[in-house]
Amino acid sequence: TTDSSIEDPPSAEAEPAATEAAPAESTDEWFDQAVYDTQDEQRSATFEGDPAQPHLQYLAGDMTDTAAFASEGAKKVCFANASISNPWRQTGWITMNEQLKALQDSGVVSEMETRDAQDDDNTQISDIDYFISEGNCDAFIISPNSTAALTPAVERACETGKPVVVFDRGVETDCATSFIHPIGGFAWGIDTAEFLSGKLQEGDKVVALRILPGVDVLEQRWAAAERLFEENGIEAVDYFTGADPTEIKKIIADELATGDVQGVWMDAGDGAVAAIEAFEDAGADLPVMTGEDELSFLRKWEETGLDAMAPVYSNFQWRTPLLALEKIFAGEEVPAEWVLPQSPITEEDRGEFLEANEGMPDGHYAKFGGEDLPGYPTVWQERQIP
Amino acid sequence: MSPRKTPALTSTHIVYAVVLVTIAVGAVLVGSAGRNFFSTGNISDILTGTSVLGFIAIGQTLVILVGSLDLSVPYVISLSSLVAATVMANETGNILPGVLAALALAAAIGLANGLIVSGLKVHGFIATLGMGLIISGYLASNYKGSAGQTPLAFRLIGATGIGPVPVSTLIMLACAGAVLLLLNRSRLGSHMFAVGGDLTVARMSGIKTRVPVIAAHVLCSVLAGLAGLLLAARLGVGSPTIGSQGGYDLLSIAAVVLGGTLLAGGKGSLVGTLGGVLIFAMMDNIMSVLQINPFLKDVVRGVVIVAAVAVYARRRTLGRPARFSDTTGPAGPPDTRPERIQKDTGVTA
Amino acid sequence: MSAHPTARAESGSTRQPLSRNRSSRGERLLRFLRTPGGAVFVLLLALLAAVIAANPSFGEPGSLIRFLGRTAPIAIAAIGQYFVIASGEFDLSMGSVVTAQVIIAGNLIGQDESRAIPVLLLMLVFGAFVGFLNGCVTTLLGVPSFIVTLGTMLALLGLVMYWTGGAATGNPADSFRQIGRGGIPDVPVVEVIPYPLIILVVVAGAAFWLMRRPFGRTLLAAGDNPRAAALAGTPVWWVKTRAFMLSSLAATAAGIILVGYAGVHPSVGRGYEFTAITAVVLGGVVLGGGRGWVLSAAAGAFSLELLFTLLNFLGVQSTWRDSVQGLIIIVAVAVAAQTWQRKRRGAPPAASQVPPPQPGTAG
Amino acid sequence: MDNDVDSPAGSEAVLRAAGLSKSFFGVPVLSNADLTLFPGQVHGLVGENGAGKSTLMKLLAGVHQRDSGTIEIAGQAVDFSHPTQAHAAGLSTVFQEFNLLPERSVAENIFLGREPRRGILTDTRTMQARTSELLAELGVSSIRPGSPVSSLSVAQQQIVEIAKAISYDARIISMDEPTAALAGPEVELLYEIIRRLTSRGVAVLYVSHRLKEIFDLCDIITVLKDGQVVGCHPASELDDAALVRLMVGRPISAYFPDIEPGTAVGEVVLRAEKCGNDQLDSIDLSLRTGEIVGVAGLQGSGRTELLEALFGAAPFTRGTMELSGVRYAGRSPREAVRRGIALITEDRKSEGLSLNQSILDNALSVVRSVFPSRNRKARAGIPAMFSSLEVGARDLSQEVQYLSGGNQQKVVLAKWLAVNPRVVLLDEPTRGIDVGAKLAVYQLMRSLAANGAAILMVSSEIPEVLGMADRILVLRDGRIAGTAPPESTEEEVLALAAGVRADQEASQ
Ligand SMILES: Nc1ncnc2c1ncn2[C@@H]1O[C@H](COP(=O)(O)OP(=O)(O)OP(=O)(O)O)[C@@H](O)[C@H]1O
Ligand SMILES: Nc1ncnc2c1ncn2[C@@H]1O[C@H](COP(=O)(O)OP(=O)(O)OP(=O)(O)O)[C@@H](O)[C@H]1O
Ligand SMILES: [Mg+2]
Ligand SMILES: [Mg+2]
Repeated sequence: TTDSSIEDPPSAEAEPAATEAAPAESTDEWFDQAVYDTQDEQRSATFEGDPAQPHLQYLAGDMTDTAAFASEGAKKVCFANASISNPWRQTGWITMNEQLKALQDSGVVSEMETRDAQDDDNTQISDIDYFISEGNCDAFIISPNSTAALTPAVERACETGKPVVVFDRGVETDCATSFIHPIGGFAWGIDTAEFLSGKLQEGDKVVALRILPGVDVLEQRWAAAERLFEENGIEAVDYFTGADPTEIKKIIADELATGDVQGVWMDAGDGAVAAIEAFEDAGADLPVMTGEDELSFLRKWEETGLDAMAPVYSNFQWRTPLLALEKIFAGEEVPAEWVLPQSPITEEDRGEFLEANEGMPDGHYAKFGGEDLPGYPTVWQERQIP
Repeated sequence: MSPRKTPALTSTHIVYAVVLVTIAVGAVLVGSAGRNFFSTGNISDILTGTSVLGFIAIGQTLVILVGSLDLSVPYVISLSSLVAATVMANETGNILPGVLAALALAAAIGLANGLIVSGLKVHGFIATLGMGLIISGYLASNYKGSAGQTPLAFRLIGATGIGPVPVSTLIMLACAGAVLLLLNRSRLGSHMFAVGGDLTVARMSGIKTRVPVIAAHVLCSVLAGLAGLLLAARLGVGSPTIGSQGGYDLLSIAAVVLGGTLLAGGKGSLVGTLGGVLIFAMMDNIMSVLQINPFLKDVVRGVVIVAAVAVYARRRTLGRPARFSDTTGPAGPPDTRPERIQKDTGVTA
Repeated sequence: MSAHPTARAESGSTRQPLSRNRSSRGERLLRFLRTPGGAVFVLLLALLAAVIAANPSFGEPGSLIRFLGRTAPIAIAAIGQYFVIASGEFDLSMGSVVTAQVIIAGNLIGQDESRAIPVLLLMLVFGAFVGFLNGCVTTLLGVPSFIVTLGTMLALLGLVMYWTGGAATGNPADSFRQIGRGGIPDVPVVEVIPYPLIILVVVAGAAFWLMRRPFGRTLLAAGDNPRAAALAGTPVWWVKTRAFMLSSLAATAAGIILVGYAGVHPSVGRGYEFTAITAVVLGGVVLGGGRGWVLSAAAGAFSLELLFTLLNFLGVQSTWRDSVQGLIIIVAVAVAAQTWQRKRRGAPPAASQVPPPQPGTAG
Repeated sequence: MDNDVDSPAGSEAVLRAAGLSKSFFGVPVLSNADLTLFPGQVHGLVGENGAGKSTLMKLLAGVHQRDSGTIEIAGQAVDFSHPTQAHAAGLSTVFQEFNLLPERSVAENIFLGREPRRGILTDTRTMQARTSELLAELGVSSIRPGSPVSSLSVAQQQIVEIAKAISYDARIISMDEPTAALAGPEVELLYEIIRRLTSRGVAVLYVSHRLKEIFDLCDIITVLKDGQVVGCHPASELDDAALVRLMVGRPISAYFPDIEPGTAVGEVVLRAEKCGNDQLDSIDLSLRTGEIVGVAGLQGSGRTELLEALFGAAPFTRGTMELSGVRYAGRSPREAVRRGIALITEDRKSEGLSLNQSILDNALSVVRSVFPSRNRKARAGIPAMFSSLEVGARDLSQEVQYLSGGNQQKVVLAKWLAVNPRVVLLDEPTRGIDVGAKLAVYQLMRSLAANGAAILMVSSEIPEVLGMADRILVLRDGRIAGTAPPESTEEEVLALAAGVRADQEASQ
């Protein structure tokens, strides 16, 4: 037997990706002016929907007609998850499960079967194939482990004719009923780099702490930021840290041993505290800094009175896929590309978020958006992972 | 001749006994989750799981037999997938060049590993750890994310099956067959056992001791290259992290040891290795069906690896057949005595 | 002992009887520096010189002492790993033990300073227990330690992640973190003496002492030939198990320092086992057991860290650092291996073992 | 050199080595040695431990490269850098250490490196057939070509080694202590094989510490001493005493030293009653202070097992033991050592020594692991002990792997002397060591006995047992077949061991 879907010629969308992804020496490889411009605009765009429910907000655009999916009864959802291997995903996963409970109570979803690929593309492809052949799924939710590699598998899921919702990272096909994601990496890069450039002088030095190379979401953040630093005459050196605070601390210590550092930029908030502590330990002036909405950072920020901002890769997006399926099975149209708001936490609203998240562990994300869900706050406080 | 030839229970037998137990347990557990362990989709899921790890474990068996290790496989896999996908660039006509380029590069890496291990006398652990780091740096510097594209005809390999059996598994089994023949019926194979068993003896017997070591490393890398090709077929693109994502280095070593091969080299069985791979694949399948918490999956893996190896690791302390037993009277003088007694090094309490 | 009987071989043997107890001190030092275990100190000095050349401010006492402080955890881990490697085994669970301890500290101590001491004790007990488990399964069940500790590595990390849901509640109380972060202030010349450095010196001293004790010598003998050691009355299982316990305790010490130095995060400690093994091997300790000097392992750790620092200072593109590290490890170990070889083969490296040209029967 | 051997009538020397020298680490091990081998002759090579016999053989075989000198084979100068080149030139060697892979079959071992092939695959059938032929030619039928070497007895393994050497169709075969692991009947078999070889015109170079064999077999004898040839004579011109004088450079008055004055056989130290395990049965024995008890038996009769059982290394599962009247369980070597028992193992390299450790560390290994509190005191006594044992080594920090066999054995003895044992179990204590070292071991046993230790000694050399023991236990198939007094003849002991006079137990 041959999987029918694979016989189709690769979809047209895949073509540009192939050429675009060819190995290139330029550091600008991840930079895409058009996407950059779009995201730049989206930062200040107005979102449809209730700002009190940011996880349901979206930008006006193409909508998918879902009348064909409208049907009665509780549905079985199959979720192919990339992993829960970092605090951001863990927080989201907890939120998603609480959302699931809510929808089970309201009779929308009967059950959600989840396969966790433990960060492996190959496993996730198998997971999706397993769902297709054995899962009796009424709908698919896919959080792809990587963009290009999961494209064929997502296409196979689409071919079952069941609704497919993709979130977080995208894939190179628009066959999904809805693709849910916050504005994106370029917006993150612009927010952060503009903040730092505004606070720093020309010629100042920024240390960029990046987790690992080759992940598109992260690379786009840096691609935008690097470009802006260059434009503003800020000297930026970047390092890969593997999100290991020990590594971060050593890097900063070595940097401080070589000269002054005025700013710290991070492509994700893991280990932000270690970076700040490295300055404290060296007795150096605290830098201007961008981290993420992880509570550890917000707390340290408040404590030290640092000049900082916390960009956000909206964690509440983990609620949206299930809610999207609720709409889909109700026959309501959903955005084909569901762009969620992504607004950084600034000095002004930091206190507010710290207050709202009191008692949460350090690895929790301030904009997790689950305050109205049943298990709040215990489930997140105790970090109960199903 | 021998009056009571005890049918020797080899470690391979035990591995397959464990396989059977796993199947039984799997059938029950999967059944209790309302699924069928023996359905086409499930079998295909398991077998797909065996193919990538299978390729690597076959190669790893060779390397371990000659007394080395290969920790660079994940990076060879990634590199091979990238080279194949970029050379193919979605052109059917480029499939062959892509495959050859990937395998040639893998072979070259294996050659380098082999030369470092056998020529410079660097322990395989360190040599391949270092080589893995070198390649990983190259990958990180030159490939930002996935690259290239494999053409449809090539992707069919990753998606086609005969009944529940994926083509990739068949290719893996064919490779296993070839390697089995190599090990048991060729000079090179005997020499691999010899070099892993006792380097001095091998040298004294006129074996060019570097050749089997280098050959094992080259074959291991080429098999890792094949795994990379298979992944490129399944993914449709090359990926710089696909090898390390799977954690194939340690997992393949575990599968080899689980299959009864001596980590120190010189003794082992490829058939056993395949059993080890199958056990891992079934375990993953069962745990996924049961939706076990991913963190606990690792706990189960860890415990199973140790427990399974413990089962027959204890067996090796068996001595020769008893002349006298505690219950029965004197027996006739035995005329066979397998194995020089290898007592526990630990002293029993 | 005094009454032990001796053979009285008749009269003037022409063989020179062994009278000398030891060679002279200088002779021994020279011989030592030519072994891999000695050469690592030469490598260490060379790297230090290179780093200072690349960045003279690194050579200031204040910077140097901070460097020593921050390298302490990996050096301690290397010392722990040394015991296991010298006994002929591997400990791959080290990284997971570090992570587990870091998270235990974060979750159990929290902001409550009064819990620091009890939790510290608990961590030590837990570390010893993990080592005990590794050791017992390895020695009593006969499972290769590579596999045992691989299993522990997976299982331990999985359990801790499961328990904490992946992230600790938060950093432990500051007073506890001082162990890894603080130091004795206002010291002349060097400004501070970091506590981690003090811990390292104590650990290294203890390890050095231990290796000269009967335990240490027995450990090496058991690593070399466990069967002979067992027949000499050595409780091999217990000797090796203690090595595993020392390793896990060293990982615990490293964890305690790291939770202070870096704070709680599930990636603290990741890859520590490989770094530690690399450091030990760089220190000239032979994988497979029975050879090597414990302080060389620590020197190996410092060399490795200096190398990373050098790469930072030289501005090597960060993606290439892995490659350089890999290359250096291979080269260093190759050079060491050649030295052992030459030593074993005797005298000058003239007679290399050439593969046989045209053996008659092999075709 | 007094190389006064004439070539046998009409034959040319097949191997002629002149002025061979070799040093390790600047220490000369062999200097200016000459050796000439003639077809059809057995050439004995004797000398004390460390005299350089093995080194000389390895130079000829191309394992080590000589520092100077020339080697000619059949008139042609040769320069081997590898044993295979020697094989090709018709010289094969049975080395002192086993050169077999335990996990591989007999046939695979014999044809290792030159497996017959059909196409690209190994021709297993031919290989096995040729192995069978080879073994049949040697008159051995008990070894199957397909069985793994690890399943063979030590003696059988030695035969496989010899078969392998012969399989090269060599014109010259050198054998380094081939009988070290062999007992009576197997030695006979080897004699047979060697005679068959020489009758075909093969030249044999033969190393052994058993002088009887040298005189039984050899035509010419070369004596090495401290790396130099001190004599090369036709065997007919020499006798035991003359040979020993040449080797040792001093006369040996009595081969087996007399019992030391003041030695008194006292009360029972170790008693075993109705003991047994899966290899032994109905073991009743008692050892008294000051007594030397010999254990004789055929290969595989369970002598090693007996010592290991008494020592707790392979414990008894039945019966009771007492040590000085107190119950002794014998569950582990550690318990045995604690209670004052020592075991000098049969195989010093794999069971007696940590080869990478120094002499000092090996010598102190028992003290350190069992009596750590006595470490300091024991350490202080070591230099004196080593000089009285006459260990030839650079210094105490030298690794034992670089010592010759006899010196290694002395290190093994030293590590037990350091704890002053009450019961000393010795398994083949003189295997593969030279006369001088043997004498040292014998004297050591005597003085141990004089100091009140009880000694149980296993040996395959019956004269040695007869010469040393106060009484002799003879083992057969895991049971004590009887006790022989020291006045017994070799034949009487052998008969008991082989069960000739006893009714044959039928084997099913
Ligand atoms: N590879 C080596 N490296 C260093 N020294 C060696 C080596 N091989 C042998 N020697 C030394 O050379 C000397 C001669 O050793 P050799 O093995 O030739 O003696 P032998 O006459 O065979 O003794 P034995 O009867 O004990 O076997 C010994 O002192 C030994 O320590
Ligand atoms: N019946 C047998 N057949 C084959 N091998 C045997 C037999 N009995 C013993 N062996 C082997 O011979 C060696 C010595 O065996 P064991 O300890 O029983 O005999 P032993 O009387 O001590 O002989 P020795 O000490 O002379 O080798 C061991 O390797 C053992 O496996
Ligand atoms: Mg010798
Ligand atoms: Mg014996």
